Amino acid sequence: MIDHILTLLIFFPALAAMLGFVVTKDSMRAYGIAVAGIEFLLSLWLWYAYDPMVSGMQFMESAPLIPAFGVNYLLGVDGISLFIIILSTFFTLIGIASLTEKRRIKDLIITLLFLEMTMVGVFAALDAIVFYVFWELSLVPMLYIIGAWGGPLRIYASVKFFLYTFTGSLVMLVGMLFMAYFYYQATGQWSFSILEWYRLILPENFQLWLFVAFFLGFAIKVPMFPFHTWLPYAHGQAPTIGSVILAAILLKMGTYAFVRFSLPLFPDASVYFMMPIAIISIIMIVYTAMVAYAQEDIKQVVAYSSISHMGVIILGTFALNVEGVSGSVFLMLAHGVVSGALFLLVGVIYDRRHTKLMSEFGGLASVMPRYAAIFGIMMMASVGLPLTINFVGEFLSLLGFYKQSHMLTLTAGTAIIVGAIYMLSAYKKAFFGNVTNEENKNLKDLNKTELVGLIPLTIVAIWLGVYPKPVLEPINNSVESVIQLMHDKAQSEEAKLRIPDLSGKNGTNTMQEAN
Amino acid sequence: MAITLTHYLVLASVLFVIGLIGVMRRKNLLMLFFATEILLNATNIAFAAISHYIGDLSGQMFAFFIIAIAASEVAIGLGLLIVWYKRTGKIDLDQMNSMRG
Amino acid sequence: MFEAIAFYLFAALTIVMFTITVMTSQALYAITAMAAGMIFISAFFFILGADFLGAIQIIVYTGAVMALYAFGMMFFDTTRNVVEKRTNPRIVFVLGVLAAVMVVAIFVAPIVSNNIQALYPIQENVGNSQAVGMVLFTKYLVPFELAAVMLLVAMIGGIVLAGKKMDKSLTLMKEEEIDGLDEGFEPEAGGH
Amino acid sequence: MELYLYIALFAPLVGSLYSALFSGSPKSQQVGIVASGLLFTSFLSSAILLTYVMSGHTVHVEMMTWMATGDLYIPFGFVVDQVSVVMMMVVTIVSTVVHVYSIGYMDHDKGFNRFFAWLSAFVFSMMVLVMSDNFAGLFIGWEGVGLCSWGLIGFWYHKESATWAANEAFIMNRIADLGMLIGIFLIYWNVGSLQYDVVFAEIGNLQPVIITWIGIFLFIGAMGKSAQFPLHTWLADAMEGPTPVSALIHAATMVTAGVYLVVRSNAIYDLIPNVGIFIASLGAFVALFAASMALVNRDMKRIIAYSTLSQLGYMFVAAGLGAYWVALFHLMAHAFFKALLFLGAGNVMHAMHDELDPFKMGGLRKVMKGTFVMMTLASVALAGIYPFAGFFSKDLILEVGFVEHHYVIYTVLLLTAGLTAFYSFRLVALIFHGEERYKLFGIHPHEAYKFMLVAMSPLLVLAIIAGSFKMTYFQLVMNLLPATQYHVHDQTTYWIMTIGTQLFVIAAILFAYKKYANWSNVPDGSSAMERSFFYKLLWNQYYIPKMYEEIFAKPYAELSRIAWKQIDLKIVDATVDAIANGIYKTGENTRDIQNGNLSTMLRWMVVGLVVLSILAVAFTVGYNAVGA
Repeated sequence: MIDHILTLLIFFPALAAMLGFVVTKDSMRAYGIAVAGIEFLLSLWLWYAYDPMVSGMQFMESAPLIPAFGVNYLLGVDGISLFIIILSTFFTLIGIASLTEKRRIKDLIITLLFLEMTMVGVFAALDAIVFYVFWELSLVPMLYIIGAWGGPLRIYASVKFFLYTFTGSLVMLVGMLFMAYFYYQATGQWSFSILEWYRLILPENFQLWLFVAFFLGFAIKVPMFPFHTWLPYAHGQAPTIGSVILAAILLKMGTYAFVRFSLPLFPDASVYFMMPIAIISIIMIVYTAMVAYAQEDIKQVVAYSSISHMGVIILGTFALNVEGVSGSVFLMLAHGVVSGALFLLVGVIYDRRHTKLMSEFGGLASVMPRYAAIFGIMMMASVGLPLTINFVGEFLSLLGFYKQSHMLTLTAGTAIIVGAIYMLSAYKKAFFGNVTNEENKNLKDLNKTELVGLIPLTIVAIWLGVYPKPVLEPINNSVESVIQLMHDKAQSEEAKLRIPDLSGKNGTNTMQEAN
Repeated sequence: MAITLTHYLVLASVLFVIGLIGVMRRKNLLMLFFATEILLNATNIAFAAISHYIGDLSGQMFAFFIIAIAASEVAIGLGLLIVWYKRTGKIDLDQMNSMRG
Repeated sequence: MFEAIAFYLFAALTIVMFTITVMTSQALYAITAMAAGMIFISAFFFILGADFLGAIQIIVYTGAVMALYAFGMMFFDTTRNVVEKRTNPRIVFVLGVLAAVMVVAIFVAPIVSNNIQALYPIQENVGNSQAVGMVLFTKYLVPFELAAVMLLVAMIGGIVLAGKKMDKSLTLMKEEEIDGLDEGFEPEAGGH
Repeated sequence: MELYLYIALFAPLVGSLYSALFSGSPKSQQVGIVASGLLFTSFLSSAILLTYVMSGHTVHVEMMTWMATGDLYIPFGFVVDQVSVVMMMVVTIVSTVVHVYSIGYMDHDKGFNRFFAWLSAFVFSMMVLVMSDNFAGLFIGWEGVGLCSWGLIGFWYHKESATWAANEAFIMNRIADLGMLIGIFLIYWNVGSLQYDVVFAEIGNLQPVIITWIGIFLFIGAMGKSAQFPLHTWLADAMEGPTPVSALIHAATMVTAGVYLVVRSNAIYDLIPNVGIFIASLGAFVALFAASMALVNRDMKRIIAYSTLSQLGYMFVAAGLGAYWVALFHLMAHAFFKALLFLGAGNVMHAMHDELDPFKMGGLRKVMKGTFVMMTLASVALAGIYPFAGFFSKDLILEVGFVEHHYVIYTVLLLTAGLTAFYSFRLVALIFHGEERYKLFGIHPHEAYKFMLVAMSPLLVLAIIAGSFKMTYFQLVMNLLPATQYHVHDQTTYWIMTIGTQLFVIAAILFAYKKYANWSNVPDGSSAMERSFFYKLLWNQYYIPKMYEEIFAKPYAELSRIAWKQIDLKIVDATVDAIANGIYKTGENTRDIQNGNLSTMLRWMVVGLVVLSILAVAFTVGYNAVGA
């Protein structure tokens, strides 16, 4: 079973979802929780069986799909993808367990399980075509969730979401086909295996073009400035569960793909584009933080804060050293946990009042103390206080990029200031002061269903902030091999200089050995 | 002066143009069918000529299959045409606009 | 010399015949001209040494296809002049010529650059029919069989389509009655 | 000894978590008692560690790994050495007192349990800050105290001013924290480690310019926490929090963290005397600047806050001039008497039903004898009268300035000492002497609970006798800090200086008494002095808060609004929508092609054919041209 655990992880939810059609409506929730729970346990088992000392791919599975063109059903996880997979299963479980949606719950849970399949598939795929298929498939359930359970502008939002991301990924597909063609030219064989592609050393001008093609697809997904405007709409219209999954997992596909594709495939191009991308990230960080500050709707604050944090992740990724990339991978998890929790929290208040405008609230701290406490913890995590999960990632990302550019890091570091500004002022508006609105006087504090979702997230947010080692160590090992690979492949002088050489370090395996 | 491949190709394209003009000009469906036959025949000539001048039988093979396709097309097309005519009493192209998008 | 004379003669004839086909407003003229044109085309095949193809051309086109058209025409009112609305004949002509030039260019280019190799060279010692048969039943066996099946299907399809309710004149019936005859019979075909 | 270290460190955390458990439930006295008891345990452990350290040992433990990636390795490591143990003693003593005091002070507050959760959490963060053996650990504590300060300033969250002040404090500290973070990055990339011992051992090998930058950035961090100009405005506003909080956080411990950082990094600052001079100058400036604002203020707590700011300036002067042990000594002495002063002010506030204007008080010594004595003695200590604690620490700083030949700094500090004495006794005189103006407002003051006064007494004792520890203390810290003795070599000069300073200060006190002891009315802004330019300038805190509001806060809000409404919605989003609309419109317009007329379609088909073949030809020609 361990040999096919990834296949199991991917297709178990899909299978269960199909069986879900015959489950009665009343028992659907229990069924959903059970399936997601089993899936989560399976992913935990994956972690248990994972050897943190090995930096390469593990649990590899391979089966030919289109042998003539080298398309294989190739799966595997390393330290970078392992935890995002666990995060996906974790959030599906949390999402279903704390589901408060009443309308068509059966369809919703089935959709969520399908979504889970695509998410795990994206992060486990090692073949570009398989990756692409899951990448695109993930759009469908999300689109359905926004379109069917969303707010009044849901059609506009979902069409926007779809067109944006789809356009981006088409360009990415073209990039992939070209990549495969170059591989064919170089070796005389077709292959879409990412691991095979890793071995290819492309001329620098090819790298630049391909990098841009891939970049577009990933950047829209992240979303990077100026392709970010779909996100606020999607979040604004999506139901709580949709926002949670979108923010926690789907956005991570873009940043994950940067680490998986862009860096190791195009080391020279990565160095070449490092500064422009860093500047875009800084614009993301500062600009969206300002936009977040101006928002009147608390959900939009969280949505824009997501974009701001994604900027830090991108910055860390393009630090191109172990500290920065590990930090950014860790920050992906951290941001998933924190923003997911924040969206859940916003959903709680929306369920009660059916409005998300901060001006409608005020003084919630005295009416809903438990809610205020958990919101406060998550807010502080989002602000990046030490000993919360976000700090580890942000600290490492910025630390890593400081090696590359002092001034840019100083500018990007304003993230910790502007982040505090919008978060604290939002918190102040919603939670502090006197209860002015009559309707808020009798709001109920968090109930059991909501706590089931929020307490594990709170625990994780603090646990990984205090003791990130079990997660950081496997990430670190895999990232080291990626960086070493990049250094070995780099051709230009500048790239050799910017990407550190780790070969002298003890216990570092290069990717070739690991495979 | 020997007849070269180019002569044949020019002839084929002249015929092809005649066919095309027919396709564009004709509104009567039956006449349209005639025009398509001309198009197919023009290509057949080109195939046979190329086959001859290059010394490869593949061209003729293609011509065979084209003839086979032409025959099937006529059979099905005429059948449809008759049904259509029986229902509407007309075979004028301009009146067939149920596919308006 | 003989070949050249034959070529130009038949070329002129074919062009004239086909032009009549395209231009005339009499359906009967058109079909007659086309049948003639088909026969003249077979002449080119004979000149080119593709005897078998020439024979097939005469048998299939002039024999079968034309006969089919002739039978088909019996259903329509062929004595009347075909009245057609003309729109922008110049565009039609320009497009036609352009297409022709391009087709020629595409065909000629690889031949001029001489980089085509014969996959199935014509063997000198065997007759054309024999050679065709050898290639047709070896390399092109599967397409050949497929073509056979296709013809069969087309034949059955033609019979079914044209032969359906031959005893009833659909033109005299109302729309609902027609629909009542057979639910599967293209309910949308009338165009509402 | 490790056990004691862990007890000292984690007892406050346990107290905090225990209190947090009850934070949702109504007030229960035991929460306060348990939290205070745990704090006392922490104090005892610290005392045991102190005796251990005094016998010449240090304790260094590494609890577990925190972050490790690449070459970066950051453990949770704690060190109890001569410097940190002093800080631990200060923190635990003051916080134990404040905890016990708070049981009385917060008696009627609904958030009693929540208060202790925050307060103990603060102590824990502070302990992490002082005990950490690396810069990252320091940063944890640094941010932790910032968080607790936020929670405690905004403790009465229904008050708009309180939550505003809390956010202001947090955000201003964040600005400084960025500087500190950059400093940490610089250290890491140049030294390769964040452990104090490694960094201080290697720092000498770096280029001077890098050391300078490290020093500057770390000091920016210190400026925020210690509210140095220009990041000082938050401290006065932070007085919105409950008074015990002001005593513990905004007088005794957190605000001195900046000084602690500079003292701790003495190995760095020793190498960059220029930055040191800058620190000292800024300190002297802030000392005078803050004291001047305290002169006219009519808010009891703000006056004490400005006095704190002023004293922090003194500490930075000492630290900047390389007299680290003097800075630390003043930090310690100041913690005792300033906490005492704040707690006394808390008593007064309680008595006066949260009235803060000393002009509305007067004559309180009759009803609040204990508080009167304590506040007076604390003020004497603050003014630096022999033999109170302030004399030993503050006059030492003056001597340092003199000995190091920074006469400008010396003069400024001397002047500030006079101002300090004046405003301190202005406050005392207005509150405790003169007519009982409070009667006009119908207030019936009463003395605080006995146990609160008892709780304050250790601070009183320490405020009086702390000076006598000077030599013991010096012996202790000279193991770690540069052991320079600052003596004016000429005996005559020394005596003239000391006695002169004393006389100057006493004169200032007497002047304050003369002017304010018999004050009879409540000023309403009509007197000539109140209308003078300088009074207005000082009253409005040099218009700095207003300036910040106008220069930073408002434009930022406006810019944010523009960024959202104009740029994000009108430019970025609209561009995308325009593209989408363009495509949609094209589709609408070309819909006619699909008019269902087969003839037209055929024509289009031919057009397509032509276009395709043109493309084919063009590409072939192009390809051949390139190929050839």
